[in-house]
Amino acid sequence: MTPAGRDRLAGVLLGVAPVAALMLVALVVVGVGLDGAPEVHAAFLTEAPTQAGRSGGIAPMLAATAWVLVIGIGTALPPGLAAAVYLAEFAQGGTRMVRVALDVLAALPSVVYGLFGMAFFCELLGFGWSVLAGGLTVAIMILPLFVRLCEAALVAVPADYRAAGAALGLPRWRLLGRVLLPAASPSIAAALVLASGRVLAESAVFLFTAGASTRTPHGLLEPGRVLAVHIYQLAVEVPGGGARAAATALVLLVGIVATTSGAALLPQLLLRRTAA
Amino acid sequence: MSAGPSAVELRAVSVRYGDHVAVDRADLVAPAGVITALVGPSGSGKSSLLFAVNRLHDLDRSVTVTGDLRLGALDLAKAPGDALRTRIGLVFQRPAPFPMSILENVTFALRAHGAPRSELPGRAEHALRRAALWDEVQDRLTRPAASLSGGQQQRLCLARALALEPEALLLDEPCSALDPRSTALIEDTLLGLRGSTTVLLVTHNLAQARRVASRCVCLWPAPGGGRVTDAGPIDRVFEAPATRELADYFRGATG
Amino acid sequence: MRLRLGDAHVAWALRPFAWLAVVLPALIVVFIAAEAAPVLQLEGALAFLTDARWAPTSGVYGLGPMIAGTLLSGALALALAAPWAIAFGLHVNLFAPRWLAIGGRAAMRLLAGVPSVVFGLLALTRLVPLLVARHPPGLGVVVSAVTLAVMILPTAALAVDAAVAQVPREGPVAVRALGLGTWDGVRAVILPQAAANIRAGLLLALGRAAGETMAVLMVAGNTVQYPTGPFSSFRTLTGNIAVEMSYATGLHRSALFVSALFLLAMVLALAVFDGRRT
Amino acid sequence: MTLLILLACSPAPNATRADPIRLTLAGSSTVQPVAEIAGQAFEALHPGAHVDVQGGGSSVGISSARSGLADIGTVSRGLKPDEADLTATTIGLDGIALIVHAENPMTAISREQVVSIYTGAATSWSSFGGADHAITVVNKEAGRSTLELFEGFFGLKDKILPSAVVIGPNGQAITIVAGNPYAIAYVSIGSAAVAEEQGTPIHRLSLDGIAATVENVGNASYPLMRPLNLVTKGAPTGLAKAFVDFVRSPEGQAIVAKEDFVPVGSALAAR
Repeated sequence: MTPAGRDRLAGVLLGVAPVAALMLVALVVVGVGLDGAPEVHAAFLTEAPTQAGRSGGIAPMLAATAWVLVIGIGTALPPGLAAAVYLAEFAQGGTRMVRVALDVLAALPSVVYGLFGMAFFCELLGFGWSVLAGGLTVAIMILPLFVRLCEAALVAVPADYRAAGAALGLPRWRLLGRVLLPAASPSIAAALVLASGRVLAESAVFLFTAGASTRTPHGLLEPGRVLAVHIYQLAVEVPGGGARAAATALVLLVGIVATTSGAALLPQLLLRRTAA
Repeated sequence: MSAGPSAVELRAVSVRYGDHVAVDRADLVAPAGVITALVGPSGSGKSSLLFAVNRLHDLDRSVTVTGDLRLGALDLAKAPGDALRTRIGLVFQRPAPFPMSILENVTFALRAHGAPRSELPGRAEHALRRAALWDEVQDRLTRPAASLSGGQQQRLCLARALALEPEALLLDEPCSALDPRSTALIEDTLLGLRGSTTVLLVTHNLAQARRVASRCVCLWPAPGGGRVTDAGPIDRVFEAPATRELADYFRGATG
Repeated sequence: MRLRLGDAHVAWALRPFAWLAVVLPALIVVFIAAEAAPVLQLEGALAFLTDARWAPTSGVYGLGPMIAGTLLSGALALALAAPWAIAFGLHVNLFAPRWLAIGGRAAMRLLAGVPSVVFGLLALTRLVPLLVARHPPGLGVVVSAVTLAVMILPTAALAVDAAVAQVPREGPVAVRALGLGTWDGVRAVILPQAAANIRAGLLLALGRAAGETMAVLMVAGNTVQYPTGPFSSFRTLTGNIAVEMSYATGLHRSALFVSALFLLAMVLALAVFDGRRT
Repeated sequence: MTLLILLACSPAPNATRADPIRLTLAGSSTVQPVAEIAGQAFEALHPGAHVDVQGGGSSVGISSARSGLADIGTVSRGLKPDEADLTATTIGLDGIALIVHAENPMTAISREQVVSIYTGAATSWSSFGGADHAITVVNKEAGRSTLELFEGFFGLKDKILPSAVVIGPNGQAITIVAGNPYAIAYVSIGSAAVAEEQGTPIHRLSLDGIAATVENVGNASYPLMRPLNLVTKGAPTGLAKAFVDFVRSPEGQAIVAKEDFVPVGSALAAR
């Protein structure tokens, strides 16, 4: 088997994976689209739901989802990246214990985060059911995932850069903005995509924290029902809600593509990556 | 930045990776403004000793360095790591340009150490000229450093180090991966530094050592760690080495 | 004069964030322990392993079957998702034509955001009916593992993709320079160099599998029994929490938090074991 | 966290706008649709009032009513002995019906047959005149009021076969039965009625000869039902009382009936 032969074989065998991913998306879109597509029209995106969601639109849900996404990513990103930089570049020892803690916490069921959020943010801090409580709780939930992936990204940056920087008498932090973070930005982008995807996919957390009220949240302390919770309510709790659940899911799919693609580009824009 | 070149003096310096001893109580003197070659077969601890001088081992906690290290009057063990590395430059065996443009590679460290923005273009041009790279890059300074050839990248790294006008410059087999023309250009640069910068050059290329260096220190591998077996003016060391192994080593290389 | 900020100052400023990233989620473990305390004081942790059945409203708290269920479904899901994720990461970076690389990544990003209730429903309404005739009740281990694998695939695939993307090109290029192929470069350079990141991604994906609630809940059947065959209905620790939490009160509710503690202990053991190997 | 600090120093947002009087309900997912629709109707009558309905299940209804996080808790069961500190107002009744797949020939079931199926004594539909195929028994998870009512009525406490499939929400139980010709489950009559109207391939079994319909629950001939309660700490007052009264008013009870639950008035009178 010549090298080129091995490459052709590998190309075909490995190629099954991305093609299968595309087919999987097609399955999901068709599965959801069959029931949902007829329900989606302009008013569906601008009106509030009536009859417990069986009619009317999902405007309040779009707003609630936007709120928790901005609050969630907004509050998780800065401390998450800072923690990852500390662990990868400055920590003296004991990082393995932190890494283990993060892995364990990334595996907690989301319903447990939901109950914690309700007890801590809604009751203890008095935010009540609100998009703020939802956003902060999901921020805590995605923090371990985000820190873990960003740290792994930084650790994988070639050591030559750090040695070259040190040889020029530069402290490590000088290299962050222009050398280390840009070099790690593909993995940081992936971490951001997964974190924002997780926020959009989450229902259990928000059921207990952001609430399920079908009114558009105008302030941080107002409750709101995110798209995933709306899909859950319609699909599982509200008799006859199946078609509207599918329609909402279809709208969410479009929202996911937009959000995650945006999230993927964010690191490049922020870090002004010069030529590798 | 610095008054003038200072001598690098090591007394009984040992380098240990955990329990493995790389260098065993080595003495080395690199007189101010002079080019000293550090030669010896691989595994004699040449690079380990070189990296002890500018304390690059600080990056790796499993390495311990003992003994007395001085740059002129400065005790290298006590000086703050970053500050001393602005006074001792280092060029690696494998070129490692930053993922930035050619110009930024040179000015990044200068800017970070507080050089006023206005001075940067001038000092960058001066450094690039000293590294014999200016003519080849002056019209594409904003192109990424990665677009340069291997030899050009190494000269860029040399320019980057010289830009800080260090008192001493350490080079770890800088030309082992380069073409003869780039090697010749780097050797001319080093010769140009005589009188202004103390140079300590680790090299396998004994002919290069004869061409460039005026003093030579020989390290020889031993079970207890690399030891200095000879040191002195390069001609005396090459013609009448202190040990038979060195004689065979020199004859093998130049015979 | 530019502020002479040394690394020590920056480290001092960043350290609190590292602790924040651990202390905040750790607050949750305290919360779980506090909620689990009442029944633990009454019954003791061992009862949760020795009790035969799970009848929390009548004081019987056997978690054994669920622990087995969690391990089995997690392992099966990872066994399905890991090769798929690694093949994806390698292909989109090294072999795929431009359209497939972009399309594949966009697909994974989309799948990363799909709520588990959507996957659960699609499996329940499309996949289960196909199996019902030959393997009643159609629910159970196989369907859950497949649904779970699809749920954790994006986490693993995007992490592997990023890990492969970050391996410096010199290595593979050097292998090609020896007249060898891309695949040889993968074996010789890329996999070894990307291994740490790939393992981190797979471990996170496994964590996601253990933590997944909604989707598995709908297709596992949730019977409290040791899974015997590929189509036997079973329940995971997470499913146990999700399926009963909304209506549990008193000791029953705190017993559900004990399941969360057991889940944590299992993942901790896995993370520590994996940690030692790196 | 930066956001948290920002928030701490900004005045509470809702103090500035024309302050809506806010009524929060939380609890049972079965009651949630009715509560939402009633809430929107109530807001039409009381401009300036905001009714927010949260979910989370009956136990969240109880705990949030007690903690004050919610003004009214919603539960789909009577109060338990240890919940005597709360006051429950019944707004409707919900019958529990046994359902099977549309193709299942069985249309009626006796109390003994239910017991034999759910204890695992009978394992094949052949013993009920159907095909010789294993019965897939669908049960509800521990803690659900429907399960407690079901176990209590048929005397099945701790006797239901352990291999039964367990699924909580009615919607999912219906989906399982619709996809499995050999399954049997028990769900709220309301949700079964709506599903059948929409063509879902299931049908309800009459119990001991009494059809499982909303009417029969209303006239108390159908035995298996549970109350839908609004729970408050002490007797409801102010806006909460206004809302409870509204739901028990004819307009409120019409909403309850439209969701295929049984209005309170008729059953209690007949009982």
